[in-house]
Amino acid sequence: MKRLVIDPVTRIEGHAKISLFLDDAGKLADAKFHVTEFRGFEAFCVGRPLWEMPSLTGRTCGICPVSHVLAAAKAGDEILAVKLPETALKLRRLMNLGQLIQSHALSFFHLSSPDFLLGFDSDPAKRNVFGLMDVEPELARRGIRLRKFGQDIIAKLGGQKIHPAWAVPGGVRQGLSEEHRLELLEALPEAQETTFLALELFKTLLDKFPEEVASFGNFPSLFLGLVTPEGLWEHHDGLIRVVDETGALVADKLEPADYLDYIGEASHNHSYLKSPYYRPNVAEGEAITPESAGLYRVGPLARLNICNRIGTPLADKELTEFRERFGRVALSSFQYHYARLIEILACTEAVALHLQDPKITDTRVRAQAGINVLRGVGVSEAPRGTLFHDYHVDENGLITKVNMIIATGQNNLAMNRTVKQIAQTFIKGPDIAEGILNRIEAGARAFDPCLSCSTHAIGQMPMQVELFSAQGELLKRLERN
Amino acid sequence: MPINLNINEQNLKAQEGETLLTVARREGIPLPTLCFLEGLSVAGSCRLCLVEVEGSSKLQPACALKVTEGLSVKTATERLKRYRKMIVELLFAEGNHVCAVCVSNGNCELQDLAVQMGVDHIRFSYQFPERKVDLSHPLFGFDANRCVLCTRCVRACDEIEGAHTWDVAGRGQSAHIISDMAQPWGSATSCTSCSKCVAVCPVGALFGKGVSVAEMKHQPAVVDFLASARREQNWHKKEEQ
Amino acid sequence: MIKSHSDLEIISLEEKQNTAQYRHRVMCCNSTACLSAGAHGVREAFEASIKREGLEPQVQVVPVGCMGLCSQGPLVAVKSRLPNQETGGKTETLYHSVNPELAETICQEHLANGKAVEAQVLSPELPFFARQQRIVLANAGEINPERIEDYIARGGYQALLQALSTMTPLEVVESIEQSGLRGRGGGGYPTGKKWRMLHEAQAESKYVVANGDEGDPGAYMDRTIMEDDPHRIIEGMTIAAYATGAQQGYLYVRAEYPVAVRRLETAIRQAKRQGLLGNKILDKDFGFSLEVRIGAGAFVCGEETALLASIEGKRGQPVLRPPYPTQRGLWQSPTMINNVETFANISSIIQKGADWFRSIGTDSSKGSKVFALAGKLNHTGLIEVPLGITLRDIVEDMGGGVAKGRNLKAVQTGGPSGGCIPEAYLDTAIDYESLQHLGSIMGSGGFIVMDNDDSMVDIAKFFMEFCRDESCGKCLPCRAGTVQMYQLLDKISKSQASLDDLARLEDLCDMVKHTSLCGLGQTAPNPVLSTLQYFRQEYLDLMTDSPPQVADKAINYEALGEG
Amino acid sequence: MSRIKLATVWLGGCAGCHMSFLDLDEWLFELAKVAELVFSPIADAKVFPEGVDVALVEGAVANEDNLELIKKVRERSKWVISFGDCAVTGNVTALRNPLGDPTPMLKRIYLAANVVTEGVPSEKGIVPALLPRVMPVHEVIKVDAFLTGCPPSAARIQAALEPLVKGELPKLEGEHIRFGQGA
Repeated sequence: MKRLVIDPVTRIEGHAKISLFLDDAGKLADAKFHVTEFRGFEAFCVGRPLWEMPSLTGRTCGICPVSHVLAAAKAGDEILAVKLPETALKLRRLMNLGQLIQSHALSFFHLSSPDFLLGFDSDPAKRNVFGLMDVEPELARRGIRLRKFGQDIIAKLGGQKIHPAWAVPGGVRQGLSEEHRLELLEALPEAQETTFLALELFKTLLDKFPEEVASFGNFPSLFLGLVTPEGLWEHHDGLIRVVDETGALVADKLEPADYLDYIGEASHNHSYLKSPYYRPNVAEGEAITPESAGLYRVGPLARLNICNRIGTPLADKELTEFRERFGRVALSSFQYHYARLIEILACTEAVALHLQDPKITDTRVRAQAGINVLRGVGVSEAPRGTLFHDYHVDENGLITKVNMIIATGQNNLAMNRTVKQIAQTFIKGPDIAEGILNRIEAGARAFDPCLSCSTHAIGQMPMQVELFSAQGELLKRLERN
Repeated sequence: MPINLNINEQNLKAQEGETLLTVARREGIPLPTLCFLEGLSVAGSCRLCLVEVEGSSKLQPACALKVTEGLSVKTATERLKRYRKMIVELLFAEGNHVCAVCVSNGNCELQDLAVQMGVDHIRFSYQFPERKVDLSHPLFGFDANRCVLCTRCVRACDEIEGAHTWDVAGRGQSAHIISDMAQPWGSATSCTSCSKCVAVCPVGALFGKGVSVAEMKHQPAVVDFLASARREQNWHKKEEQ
Repeated sequence: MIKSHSDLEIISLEEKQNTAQYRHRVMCCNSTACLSAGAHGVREAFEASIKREGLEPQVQVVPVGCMGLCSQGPLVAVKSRLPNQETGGKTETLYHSVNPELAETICQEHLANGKAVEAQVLSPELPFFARQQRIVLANAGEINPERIEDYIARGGYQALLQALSTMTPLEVVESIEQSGLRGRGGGGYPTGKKWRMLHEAQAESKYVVANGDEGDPGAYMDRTIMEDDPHRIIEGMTIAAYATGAQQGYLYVRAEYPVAVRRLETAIRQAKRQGLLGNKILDKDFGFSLEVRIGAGAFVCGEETALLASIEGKRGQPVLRPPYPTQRGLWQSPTMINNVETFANISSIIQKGADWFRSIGTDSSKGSKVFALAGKLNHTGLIEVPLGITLRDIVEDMGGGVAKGRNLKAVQTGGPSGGCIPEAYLDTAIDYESLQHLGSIMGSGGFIVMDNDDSMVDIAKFFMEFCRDESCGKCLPCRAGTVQMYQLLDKISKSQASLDDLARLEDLCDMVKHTSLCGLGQTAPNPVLSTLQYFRQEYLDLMTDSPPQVADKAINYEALGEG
Repeated sequence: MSRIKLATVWLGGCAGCHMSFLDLDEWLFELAKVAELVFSPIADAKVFPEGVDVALVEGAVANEDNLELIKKVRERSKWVISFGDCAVTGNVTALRNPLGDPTPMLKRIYLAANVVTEGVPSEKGIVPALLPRVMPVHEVIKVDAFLTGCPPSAARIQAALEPLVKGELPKLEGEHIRFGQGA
């Protein structure tokens, strides 16, 4: 047995490695995805005041801090037992939309599009956003500006683009000014236009990558996420729904706060990233592997697969086309990219609705209260999937226990299975071209894994490839340049 | 009787009995301070306002130095700047000052001092002490991680409010602020919940309960107002007169 | 109640007669060093065998204070009424390393038959003894410190009587000024000047305070004086009170000195009973009361203002000066603080005169000083020497040279605030200025001799650790600076430091020295600075190009593998 | 005019500084004219190359991999810039330090009652062991300049990059050096 480690996995939001195990004939026997960072948030948050949690846990991740800020604030709302002022809730939703837009744009334009537009096999030295700026300056510029639109929503509400100290238990710290509302409205059409352009471009690319579509995590599984009580696409509130590969409801209207009843966590020796699984599908004491029936996927693809429809006209039109192409449930993780673009479109529509809402500039945005409940669970849809923050506090509001289940972690099993599937498809013998390794990484990239936050306990991921002997001895470390 | 003195080669007049700091502030001569607060007694413990006095080998704290006829001082020599910068760095190194997630981020005197001194990193090794947060008081919180031991809270509580809830326990690197006999603040029976300690804290150590990161704005001038109002028996705020 | 000279004389005579009944007076050292070497058992052995031999009517066994040569204890001195042939005509014989068996032998041969046990006798010619000039320790090892009569028999309280009956307060102050006595706590401030300030201060109440908070590691000069001759301090303080107009005094003693506390309290009780303290002292229109205050063992409480805070029941930490204690001290009243050794000089100066005192010492530093010899010497212990004696005289002559034939490297004086003086400067005559000039200080009298096996970096580290632990934490430079300096010294001593670290250490020394609030911080860098001045190469030899990081080694997971 | 070789490195941190770097938005086009990105989490080089002119290092040194990489970065770069508060002060990444040895924390997280577990992750050569104490970058290697902030704003990053691409070390001062903030 030989082992190949891709280290670091690049163009993903975190520190990771991928191991490929080859049998003596040089055929792929197994593949593993390792997350190599550990940060310890669940430990050092203990003893801190509840009110600092949004900003503190926001620092788990610089890519989607807003998701954590919002989940932490929601958990805080539960503990204060307050009802949010209507505008505060709307503003939080607006910020989350900004967050989805910027993060999805980053994933698509900055990180993944170099694979599609420059080619999986292109020069690795150029295969990045700077290379794209060189070859496709107009598209790159549009992508950058689309992300900026999302970041501007965040900054105009929270005062800064990254790590805004804005959402707090009980509401938000400041409202939206009329001036900022108008500025955002003005920028909206261009964002929508770019989204359409990207969607059209991606559809033309699909035919170019049949093998990738077929192998990038293309397997039946469960999908999990939030939907509205009516079953519509949701990104901030709502209830948990789980569907199977046919779209049939496995569970619906689950209370997010009861997540421990239906989500279990497994830890593996080879990764700091824990692997959540769907508990009802796993027997007591059963080992959790990427083949487990407990495997589920979250994130853009899952959100599109679980909802009845999105609820805004332009996005629903795209969703209809998406389902015409792939069926009621799209199984290939390659379509995460596609789903992401549809979600951006949905977000721009939702942003428009919020900005036109006469109540959006109301200044009553915070409810004050003391500690009323000793536990709170805050759940929100982060760009990469469903995010759980679970806090226990003492009577004074000091955190006594923290559990966080992070979007990317929930895709951990799926990512492991994906890299293995890609490797099985493309690796034909011991000579492995760089482009193949890149495809394997791209399989992880499709999930847009955000390891810095999924390793709240854990952290980041670039990729590395090492060759091991059958005895497990390291033969060589493959480095691609 | 006005007297003559010289600060940084500039001839000035002042009143007998004034401190150098008072004179310097009136004349717009910058002098960093941390433990000093108008309205409270002088502690002289932060050592940031030390100045060079002509004819003396010892540096003197401007907050306590009474001006005398012919006094000649320098307030911003290279040596003083070097010392002050080190003092600020040592303050950062001895506590757990994580500005990014502090309630006083952006409204913090320690942070301001770092900016003034040009501190862009700490050359000394961080101590990472294990310290606790006390949220037992219904209205306020105390995070010892951020305490710089300026003792403004101790003095405001003792001298202005008269409660003496706060004091210092332990010594050296273990010195720390305690309420009553090292009981949780919430069970300190001497505390009148007057909030003066919170008002005078230069950093994020004392804060209103329920404030989140970067929300805490202190009001240290309150003790000066109270002290002078009592002295002058005039309780109208100056701007309202 | 003692009211006059004749009252004192009567007590003195009675005491002398009492002693004269005996042929031999066996003086067993009862000080801490000898007690820890078994002195208690020695005394019991003497008492038992004297009883057995039936010598009780002829021999008196007395517990006495420190005789100095602590490295050879337990010490026992036998004083005989008449010089006798068998002991070579001597009236006094000093035995070293006495154990219960030897006590029995001494009893049988010397006490019963007048024949000294020569093998265990220390010669009084030994430079360790011969070169001493005992003023403050004059009674140590001679009297039973728990009996006021013993003190009076050796001229005690004569000076007080003399001052009260023949001198005005101002004359006393002037006499102290003329004597040239300087503060023995370490600072060397002219004592008379301080007395005059308090004398001149206008206030309803004034205080005198004796600082017995001896805190230097290894120092026990003050403890010895307090334990062995408590009345000498009380007499000195009472004279000071008379001279300055104070009505109340405090003896501030650290809690780690329970014997000193007990003896001082006993002595105060005795003095009160005899009318030597309280109202109408010696029947004069002068009153003075004295109390012992126990410090909780913080080094910083040796600092004047911190000591006063502690006496007031406050947290023992320094406050800004000015105002100085003589302007505003205890409870806002003028207060004068002298070290106990300083007070112990007073009665002799009054009795023998300022000129006598001035005749001892150097131009700038008069009188004698007690040093605690320690380290790599053949003879260690407590000595009192005239100022102006050279370091070499103390090391080579009195200390008997460096032990085990090794080479002397340096002498550390002044404790944690002092410095290391290399061999090359050994011929320096000791006074306040000359030691300061060499980068050290007199301090309270620590005197540690180091040989070539001693690491200067370790010495600096040891004292820095002490200062770090003893910093009160009030001012930032001392509180945080000592922590960082200690860590850097530790890194250097483990060969993990770079030249950058050394530069950082020197920067810190400079900053802490010049910015700290009180003497503790201001002098904390001294051991580092003086070792860097004379032994820089030793630091450089420990430098490394690529310092391993403190956290260079990852944690070991082996133990964590299994669920 | 030849372009400088620019690298960005990500150690123990949240990626916020890198995100802020991307918030340079269209100025990135200007940057691309004068700098070539030769190593970065957003590019595909797997090995830190030789001859780097400027390396921006985000994050604190928290584990064995970080330690190995930062030493390589120092050897192969002319200038190393601590990029953001985690690199400069340890910041949030170092919040675990006051808790002491991380072992109990690892056990609590990976051996928790409700976790199906293979033990604390520890596969040799794959999962880097944690260092007992998280360190700011300048405690491990020599650092040439410091860029504070959590994260430093795009404007602050630009203010540092402008001199760097001209071959000068930045001299940031005033509000540009405030810890914890990005202004």
